[in-house]
This record gives sequence, structure tokens and C-alpha cells, in this order.
Amino acid sequence: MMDDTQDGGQGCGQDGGHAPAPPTPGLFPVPPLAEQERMIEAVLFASAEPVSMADLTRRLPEGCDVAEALAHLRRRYAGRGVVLTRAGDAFAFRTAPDLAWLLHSEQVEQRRLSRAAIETLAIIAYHQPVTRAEIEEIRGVAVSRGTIDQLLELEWIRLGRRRMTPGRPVTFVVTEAFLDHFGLESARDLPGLKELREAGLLDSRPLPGGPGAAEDDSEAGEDAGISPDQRALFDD
Amino acid sequence: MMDDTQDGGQGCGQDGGHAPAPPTPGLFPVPPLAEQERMIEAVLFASAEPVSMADLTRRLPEGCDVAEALAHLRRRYAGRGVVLTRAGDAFAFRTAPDLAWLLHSEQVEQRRLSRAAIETLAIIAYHQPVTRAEIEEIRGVAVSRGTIDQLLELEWIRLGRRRMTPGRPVTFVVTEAFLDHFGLESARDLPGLKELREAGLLDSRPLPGGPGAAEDDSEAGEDAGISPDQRALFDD
Amino acid sequence: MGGAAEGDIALRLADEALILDIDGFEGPLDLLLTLARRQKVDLRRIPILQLAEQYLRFIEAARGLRIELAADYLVMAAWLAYLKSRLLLPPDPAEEGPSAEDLAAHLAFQLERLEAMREAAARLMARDRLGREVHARGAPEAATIARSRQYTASLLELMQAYARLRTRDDFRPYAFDRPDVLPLEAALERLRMRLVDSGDWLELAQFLPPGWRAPGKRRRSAVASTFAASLELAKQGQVDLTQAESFGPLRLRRAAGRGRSHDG
Repeated sequence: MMDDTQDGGQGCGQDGGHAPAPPTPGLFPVPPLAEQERMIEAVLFASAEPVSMADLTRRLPEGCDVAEALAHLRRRYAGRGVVLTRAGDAFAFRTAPDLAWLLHSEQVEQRRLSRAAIETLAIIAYHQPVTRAEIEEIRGVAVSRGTIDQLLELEWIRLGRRRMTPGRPVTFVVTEAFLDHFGLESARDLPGLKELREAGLLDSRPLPGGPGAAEDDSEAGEDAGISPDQRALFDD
Repeated sequence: MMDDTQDGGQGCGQDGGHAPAPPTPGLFPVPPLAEQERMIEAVLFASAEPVSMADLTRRLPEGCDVAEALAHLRRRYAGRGVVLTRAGDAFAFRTAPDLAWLLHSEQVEQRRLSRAAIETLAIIAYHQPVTRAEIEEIRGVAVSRGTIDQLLELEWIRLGRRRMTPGRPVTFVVTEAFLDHFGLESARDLPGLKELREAGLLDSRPLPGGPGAAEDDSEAGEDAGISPDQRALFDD
Repeated sequence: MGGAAEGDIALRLADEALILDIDGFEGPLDLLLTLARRQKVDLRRIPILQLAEQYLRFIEAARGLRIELAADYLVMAAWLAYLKSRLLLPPDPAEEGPSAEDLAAHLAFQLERLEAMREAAARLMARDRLGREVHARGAPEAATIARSRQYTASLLELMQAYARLRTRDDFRPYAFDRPDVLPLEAALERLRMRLVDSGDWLELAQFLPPGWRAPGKRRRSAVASTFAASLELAKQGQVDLTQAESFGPLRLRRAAGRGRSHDG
């Protein structure tokens, strides 16, 4: 407890460096939970993009219980015209999906994605982290120019860790913006994920000698199935 | 007034084109007041500008009591982190004035990084730790002090160890903040040239032995395969 | 017998209909999946032998129609032919590697997985999406949340900047090499155009493109290409060639009775 006070003072000093001084923690009492809720409400309402838990914690006075206040706020907005949604580790207010018809005029023009881009996106989402060779193995064709850029540009995918196999290929994973766009709390909530996994359709199952068995795959050989990375992503 | 009714009907018809059909005015009962409140809440939230009473009346199903629903909504938000404000005849959600300090620090202008800066940053990311002389060698031009300063100020790069060569030059490396901003887990996850090419991330300029090379040439006809781009390249 | 023959014809027609769509297919696996769907059976129980035969028949029909198929379709055909033969023959105990059944099962798995991913993609795209069914705050009050966003740059820009820098180096030696070669096509094109303009005898050197006339590598390449092009046109009867003496200058002109018609 003593350490907490100590840390609080330091943390605040850093934050105070850029911004109109927030109430200095330690000197002022932690605001009541209802007030913390109001603060989070204001911050999330003000932003069009999801705000991460870490950002909220940084912006609220020291000692606030962000998780608890968020849970309260979420309950408060349940069933309203605007609801509190979660995308990965970030939170945002979004209009309730059942009111889509009313908000027709707010629709933003969205770039049409090619069939290749849509399939590639789904493969990355369901198989992440996934290498380009694996995407090609699943689709049976080369990843065409522009497909990956388009998804990177939309910020729906990003680079994951390199695969620890010969050649150490780069991998792709989906982002928080992807989750936000498709209204998913986490990659575990992808529709049908459990069924696909149980049916073995998310295993990487290379077969040497087959027409689709790219070189990279035969190299991957050993760690066929779910990589540790993938476990970390879906099972936490 | 007659025009209003007309518009309302049309608006609804269009909306019905996608999504759960809105209650057709006149044929279906007026939604309960709580539902009207939800609708107004969503419209005000999603709109980029304050919405007038007349607009709300036009957008909501026929028979809604917009004034009454607004009054309810206003009371519901009283004392919250966000309040329903009125400006002239229009309504909007705004941050509660007492919480303005929470947002104040965020009003920053967004600017794109200059080409020099992004190239320098890319070289540091790919070659870290890297000295200034090395950066200049790769870019082929001198690196201005301002560029390095800007990247340091953004906290995307920092000083690494000094190189153990004559003159002991300083080196630059990328920071955690850099990884954070670009959604990377480590700089090693950045794809190499070969991977960029395979993933179709390089612009379509022909590469040595690339399949595009021959086509580009034959198109140039009279000019015997020298595109203006190429000229620029060997003239400099 | 007659019924079977009719069935064959129906299948052949169906294949031909598919062939017309060939550009719409995303590779052999996509085509196989379409063929498999036509069988209207559970993909897990798809008779691979039958599917292989269908695919091979398809490729043959495409050849019959003189349709050019990308190499990967032919690679798949060769592999399926191999698979088919192995499925039909008794297993060779000396043979190493996966059995024919394993190979067939793997192909069935690939088809099922591709189908599953397509369905998943469709379900994903059918969700309530931001900016369509679901909306963010229309009038956000803070510019952004993270301070570091003062200056923005995307990962894509970063990688492209790097690629631009690095390929500039790759590209240079290549750019120096290539322009010194005048492609035969370019020489032919130029020769044809020039010959329409004039019916007089001209020396070969006069057909060299500007910038290729100074002595050096470029001139040598241009002379070689233009010479080859003139032989080609002479073969086609479009030009007459003449040379007054050994190693003397080569002259050419439009073949008598050609080209003038253009001038009326």
C-alpha cells in the first residue's frame, strides 16, 4: 500500500508533463465510482475510435478502478440507443445495431473489397497468426498484389511475430480496428470459430507431395496444428 | 406541414430497403416513448452536426412526440459525463463542462510525416542500430538535423550504443512507442524486401528479371523501352 | 447405352459452360470445389476419384476448345492423373511417402477447408458493421486519444518507403543494362512505320531510332535488331533488300506495290 502511494506520485508527475494538470493523485481523494463512470463516459463519447483500457487508466486520476467503472457504465447503457462495446482491449460507444434503419443517412461509403481480399481477411482472422504461404495453401492460389496492402491500409490486419520455422516468415494477425468494425469483442468471438476448430478445419495439415504443399509448409511440418502463438491469441 | 409528412413517408420507404423494416407510418402503432428516446439518442450520437427538431421529426416514424422524447432524454443525461445541449433549434450531445479538462490535452493537430522522415525512420527500423552516416548512405542524400530531431521528439527513435569504430559515432534504434504506433511486436517482424515483393507490397515498378519487365518495354515502342521514370533514374 | 451417352453429352456441355467461366475461377482448387459442389454430396464424403475424372475431363474439354489454361491448372491436372492412377492400382509396398488414400483425404480436407473459409468470410461480411449498421460518434470532441498521433504514418507507408529506397539500388544496374537493348518488336514497329512514309531506298542506318545512332553498345544492338527486323519483313514480302557489295551498306525500301494504297 505504501508503494502504491509512491508510484502514484511518480506516475502523475510524468502525465502532468503534457496536459493541464489533472487533480494530483495522492493529494486529492480518489473520485467516487459514479464520478469515475462519468469521466469514462465523457472520454469514450468524445472519441470516435475505441479507447484502450491503458489509455483510460492513464487519463483518469490515479487510483480509479477503470474496469469496475466500465462494467457499471456498460450496464447503464444496455438496451439504450447507444451502447458500450468492447473491441479487444479497447472500448467505444456505438449505436445499437437494431437502429441501423434509422441511421441510413450516416452510412459512409465503404470501399468494395474483392473476393480475394474478403477471403484472405477471413483466413487471417480464423487462422491467425498466419503466413502468406499458408494463406496461399488454403486458397489454392497466390496472394495477388494489392490484397494484403488493402487490408493493411484499412488497418484490419497487422504484422504478427515471425514464425519460428526455417525462413522465419512474417505472419499476419487481425487488429482491434477489425474487431471494432465487425462488432467483435475478441477474435474468440468470430462466428463459428468453435465448430471450425472442432471439425479440424483450422489445423494446418500439410501433406508432403500434395499439389498445395508449398515449400514453406513442409518446413513448418513439425509444428503442424495450432502454434503456441495461436493458442495465446485465442485461449487467453 | 404537409411537406413534412410527405418527407417522413419517403424517408421511411428508403430506409426499409435494408435491415429490419421500420414501422410504416400510419399502418403500425407509434413506438413507445422509451423507444423514441432510444432513436433520438442514436441519431444525435451519430450525427456530425446538431440535429434540428424538424429533422428529428422527419427521421422518426410518424406520430412520434419528439419534443417529449427529447425532454426525457435530456433528463436522463442530466448530471452525466455527457449532456444533451440545445443550440437554437438544434440538439447535440456535448461533454459535461466540468469534465472538459479530461479532453483538453488531446486537441492536437494531425500531420503526416514528411517523406524524408518516413524514409529515415524506415531505415532505422530495418537496420538498427544504425549511424547517421549509414542512413545517408542508404538514402543517398544528407539527413537533416530536423528530421532526426523530429523522430526523437516523437519518441519513435532513441540513441543506441555508440559504434566501436573510429569517431565512436552514435547509433539510432526504434523505441517501444514506435512499435506501439505501428502495431508491431518487434522490429524484426518487419517483412524483408523479398517478403514485401511476394506479398505484393512493392509498387509495380519492374524489378530485375520480374515478369512485368518485358511488357513494360514493348509498350514503350518508339522510345525503345525507356520510360520517363527510368530516365529520371539514370539522369540523377 | 444411349442414356449413358446422353449423360456424357450433358456433362460435356456443363463442362463447357464452366470453361467459359474460367476467368472467374481463383485457381484449380476453386474450380475443383465448384465441380465438387455440383455433385451435391457432403464434402467429407466426396468421391475423389470421380472428382479427379471430372477435372481431367474439364481440362481436356478446355483443350478441345483451344482455351489456354494457366500453368497451375495443368499442374493440378497432372497431379490428379497421378493420384487417379495410384487410387486405381493396388498399392506398391515398396513405395514411400503418403498412400493414395492419404493424398485423396488431404485433397478432400483442402476443399472442405476452403469451403469453410468462404462461409466464414460470408458470415463475417454479413455482420453489423461499423459505418453501415453501427455508427461511431459523429462529432468526436477530442482530436485523438494518443499523444503520439501528432504525426501520423502508417506501417504500409513505412514499408513502402523502405522498399522504394532499397529497390532503387536493385533497379539501377538493371536500368543501365536494359535500355541498351533495342527489342526486336520495337525495331519491327519502327521499320513498318518508316516504310509506309517512304518508298525510296534507304540505308539500314537511317532506320535506327534517335539516340541509338552514336557508336557504341546501343548502336550495335539497334543495328542487330533492325537487321533482324528487315529480314523478317523481307520474308513476309513487305520490303525489298539490296546490298551493292560485300560488307557494303544494306538498303531497303517498301516492296513494290505495297503501302502506296494508304496514300490513296
